[in-house]
Amino acid sequence: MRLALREVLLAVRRAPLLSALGVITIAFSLFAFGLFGLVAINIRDALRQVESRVEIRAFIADATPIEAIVTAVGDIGEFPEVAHVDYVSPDSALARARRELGEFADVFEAGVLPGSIEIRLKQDFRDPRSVKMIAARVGSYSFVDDVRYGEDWVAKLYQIRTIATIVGVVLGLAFAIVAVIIIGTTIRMAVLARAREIGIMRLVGATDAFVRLPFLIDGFVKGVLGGFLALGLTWLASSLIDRALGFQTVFFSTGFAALGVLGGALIGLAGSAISVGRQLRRV
Amino acid sequence: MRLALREVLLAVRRAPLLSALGVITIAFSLFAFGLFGLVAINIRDALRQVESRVEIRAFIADATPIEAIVTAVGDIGEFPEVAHVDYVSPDSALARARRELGEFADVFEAGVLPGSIEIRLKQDFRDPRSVKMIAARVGSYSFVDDVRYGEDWVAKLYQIRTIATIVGVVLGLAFAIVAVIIIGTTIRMAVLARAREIGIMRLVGATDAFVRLPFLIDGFVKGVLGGFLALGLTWLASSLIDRALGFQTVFFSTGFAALGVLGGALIGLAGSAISVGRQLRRV
Amino acid sequence: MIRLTHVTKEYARTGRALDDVSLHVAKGEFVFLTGPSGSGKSTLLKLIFMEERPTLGEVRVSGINSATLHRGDVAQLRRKLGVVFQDFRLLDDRTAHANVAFALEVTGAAEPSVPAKVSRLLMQVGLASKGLAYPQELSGGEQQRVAIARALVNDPFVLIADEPTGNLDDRATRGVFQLLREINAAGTAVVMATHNLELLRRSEYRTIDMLHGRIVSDTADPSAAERAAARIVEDDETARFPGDAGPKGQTSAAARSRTTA
Amino acid sequence: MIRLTHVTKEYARTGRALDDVSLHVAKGEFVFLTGPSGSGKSTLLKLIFMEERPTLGEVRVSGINSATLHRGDVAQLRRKLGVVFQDFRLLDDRTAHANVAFALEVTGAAEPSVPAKVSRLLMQVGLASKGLAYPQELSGGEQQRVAIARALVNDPFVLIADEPTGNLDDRATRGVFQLLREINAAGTAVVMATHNLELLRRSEYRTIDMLHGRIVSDTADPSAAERAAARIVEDDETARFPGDAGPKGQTSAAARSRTTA
Ligand SMILES: Nc1ncnc2c1ncn2[C@@H]1O[C@H](COP(=O)(O)OP(=O)(O)OP(=O)(O)O)[C@@H](O)[C@H]1O
Ligand SMILES: Nc1ncnc2c1ncn2[C@@H]1O[C@H](COP(=O)(O)OP(=O)(O)OP(=O)(O)O)[C@@H](O)[C@H]1O
Ligand SMILES: [Mg+2]
Ligand SMILES: [Mg+2]
Repeated sequence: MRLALREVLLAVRRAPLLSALGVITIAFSLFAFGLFGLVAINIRDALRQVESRVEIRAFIADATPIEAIVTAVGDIGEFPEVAHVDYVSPDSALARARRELGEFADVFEAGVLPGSIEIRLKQDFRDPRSVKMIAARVGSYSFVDDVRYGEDWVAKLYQIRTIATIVGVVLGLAFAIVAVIIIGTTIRMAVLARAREIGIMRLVGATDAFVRLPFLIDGFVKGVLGGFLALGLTWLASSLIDRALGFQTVFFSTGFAALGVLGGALIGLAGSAISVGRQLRRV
Repeated sequence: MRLALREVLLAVRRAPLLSALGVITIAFSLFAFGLFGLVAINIRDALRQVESRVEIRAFIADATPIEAIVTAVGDIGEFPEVAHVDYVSPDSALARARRELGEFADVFEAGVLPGSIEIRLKQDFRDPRSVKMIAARVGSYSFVDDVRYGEDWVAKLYQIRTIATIVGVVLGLAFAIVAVIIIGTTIRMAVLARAREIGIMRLVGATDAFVRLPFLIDGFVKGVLGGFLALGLTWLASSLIDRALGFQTVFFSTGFAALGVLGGALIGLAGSAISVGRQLRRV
Repeated sequence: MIRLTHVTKEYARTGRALDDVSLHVAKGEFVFLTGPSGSGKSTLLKLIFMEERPTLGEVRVSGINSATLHRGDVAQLRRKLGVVFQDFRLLDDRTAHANVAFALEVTGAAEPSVPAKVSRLLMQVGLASKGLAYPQELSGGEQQRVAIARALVNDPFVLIADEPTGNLDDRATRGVFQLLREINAAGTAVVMATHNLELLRRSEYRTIDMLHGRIVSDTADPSAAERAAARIVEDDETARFPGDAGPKGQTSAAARSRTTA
Repeated sequence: MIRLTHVTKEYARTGRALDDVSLHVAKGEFVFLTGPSGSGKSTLLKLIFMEERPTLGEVRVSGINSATLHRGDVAQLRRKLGVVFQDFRLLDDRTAHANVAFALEVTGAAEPSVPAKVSRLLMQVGLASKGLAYPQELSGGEQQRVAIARALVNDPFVLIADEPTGNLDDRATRGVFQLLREINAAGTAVVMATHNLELLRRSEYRTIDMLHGRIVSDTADPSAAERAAARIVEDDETARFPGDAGPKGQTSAAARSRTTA
């Protein structure tokens, strides 16, 4: 082991530039990966926020007594699927419409809006089927004029999330493959460049394991260094983007970041293991 | 020259895997570049479409005679900055509001909307300053109640475009640098791996140019091949995304694609030129 | 110890390098291998340390058989052999000292003992002052002596030396030869390919003379010469092996030198 | 033609390889360079084909001066020189034929004439049948002969040969030496470093003997020996050059061999 570590040091001293470039290449690959991962988790996060606003709105007939409404709100709050119920009076509905619609505020100069009950659903019940079922149940109250729950909107939301997930996974995998190819190539070139040396080591009695170990350690160390560098770069990019966009994006959790570095190390190790194994049989 | 071409063939035959991997690396770099370029031009395109909807709306007092309005529309149409003028009657305004606001359509059950003149501006006059000026001019008609042109909206649009451009350029440059590093490294490793050979060539009287030429041709050819491969990959990715999103995204024009391939060739050439030059002085 | 039985080695592009060679080297023996350039000396040695495998026949070295060889066996075998390669094969990125030490380290030798042993060997080959130089910084003869030191450092039971004095002056040659005799006296078998006829003439060791991939004379087995001569005349017409070393059937240089001496 | 004036070559890690060497080789001369391993023969030759530059002094070869040398000059000079390197230095990824052809092609020789000339030279060194083999597929001596053919292919005006027969048997050595004599007779100067004392004894060519980076005898300039001997005795105490080649002040092997012959 001590011998193997010395071999790694020798490898670095022998070609410091090449080693540094190897680490940078790994870092850039993981950085690209991280950037896309960040975009993906931010899209997911944004979607979750939008999604949490999925609501069912029951418009209430004009002359309904307030007690009936309060009772209904209490009942609906007990539904296991419901996260939150709210009564919106006609006045506050108008105020909110003005606020939310911004540019179109002038439209409501003289408008009158009906009161409504707004229902938010729990995370697990936001799929189109559940929403439809609950809407039907709410619609059965006699004083409810109309139930709206944006059938299209819910469906579209899910479609976007699916697409985002697919695109994220596909791009992520593509970049992972690129990273493996680059790491593998780096090590393969190192092995090729040292083919003569390896041949000599064999001729004086070095076992395959002895010859392989320094390359594996090399790949591992480079993977770890590359992982940390990529983490730094990603963090930098993310905070630059935050500053540019003016709001706080989500960053990886510590555990996930550690997983990323470990993943880098494993990629480095795997890349070198495959490469070295294949090359050694030839040299 | 014939000799140099033979040297390139020798280089490829000597290390076919390494050469292929070099091309693939270049292709992947340019592919990443192309993908971001595609996202960038699609964002630009989408922005342009949204931008072309920048309009000034002049609300017309209730009792204005239709002739005055027609005259005004004619006048405004003559303004050099104006691309298109439209009169929207109160009835069609209500119809459109219902259509456009979708979910909030219930709001307008009993609404009354004023008539308006809608003005679209030419490409070059959509910046906040010009919009403001023209809005003021339109507002000077006596029968115009109010002029709205979404000051915030125009400003925000430009801000988004600026950010998109900056992000695009920064990411593009980052990837170009990665590409140059990878190409340079590939060639540098090839030179290092052939240091002994190059030394021998020198010792039997080969000039620097003679030694350098094959590497340059090598870099150039790899760049071109990588460029074409990247173009194919980008096109594939773009049509896959089209199919997934269900609409037609914009692709590079032929001229731009050719420029991309040429750019790849130049990157390859530059990468090898720098690398070879630096290494030759050492070998 | 070392036994080759009807070994033929055929290369795809250059043809037959060894042609039905049988040979036995006993424990502690000293054997010279001579013959013109291209006659198969190096190929024979490569078969002994298992860098090449025979096309036909069988090579046995200290219980390891070329026919039933595992990858791991080779490393084990080589740790017990010492090899001086014709082209030295030093590790370019290590000093002379580190090159010699490396051969000891792969055997798992106790680290504290390594430097002293390496230094002693470098001194014996006359390179005490060059331990910290890299191979490129050494003259041809100095590199050759590093290779010799490396071959001896792990106390091999067989020493294989391919032209170990080609780049040495007379005095250094005699020094190296003396070293080989000493380790042979201590029980190590030595197989040495050489073009140095003076060494052959001066010593009384067993000498094997090769030509066109065949053993044409063996001082330990005088009948080999006649057998070989008969065979060569017999297939002179059909032999495809290039005649670089002169007209077929001619007695080789070493054989002649012994005749005239 | 070739003139070294007070040339000293100092390496950072190994010290002084050449120490105040002055030498003149005339057009068409044949010069042997001898001396023990590490005495500076290869270094002197490297200075002549400008692989190394002197630390002090000046090397002039056919009008090109080491002190005022441009990068482009070196390539031009080397096209007119032929060099046989001690370690061969063949291109591993080319056949023997292509290796020889390469040296001709870099000079911009008319392509149609190349193959015939290359084949003729390979025949002259006895490798007619090995033209299509790669260096790794050749024996040590065969590689050495490819290197010799390459050095001769562009009709050099000076041939520099560093131990060109170290891996050759007696017969091949005589063949190569005969070849060198012939091209020398045709007007090419030859500078050849060798340990082969038999060659020296048999021929009457000028012989320069080196020790510790100095010329200790020169048959064309008998006074050099006394001067050198005086100098060596004089700074025996302060000399830092390692004494691998034996005790200081000792006459070298080649000088002795001539004395006893
Ligand atoms: N790896 C190889 N591939 C193909 N042919 C080879 C290989 N090694 C040797 N040969 C051929 O086999 C023949 C014998 O080569 P070998 O190296 O055994 O000769 P040798 O007796 O050692 O000669 P020398 O005295 O010149 O070193 C040569 O003709 C050579 O061309
Ligand atoms: N590139 C180099 N860097 C440092 N030292 C060197 C270099 N080349 C040679 N030397 C040193 O210079 C001295 C003379 O070396 P040189 O190769 O000239 O000897 P030589 O006479 O050719 O010996 P041999 O007969 O063994 O080939 C040696 O001691 C060697 O260690
Ligand atoms: Mg040999
Ligand atoms: Mg030398």
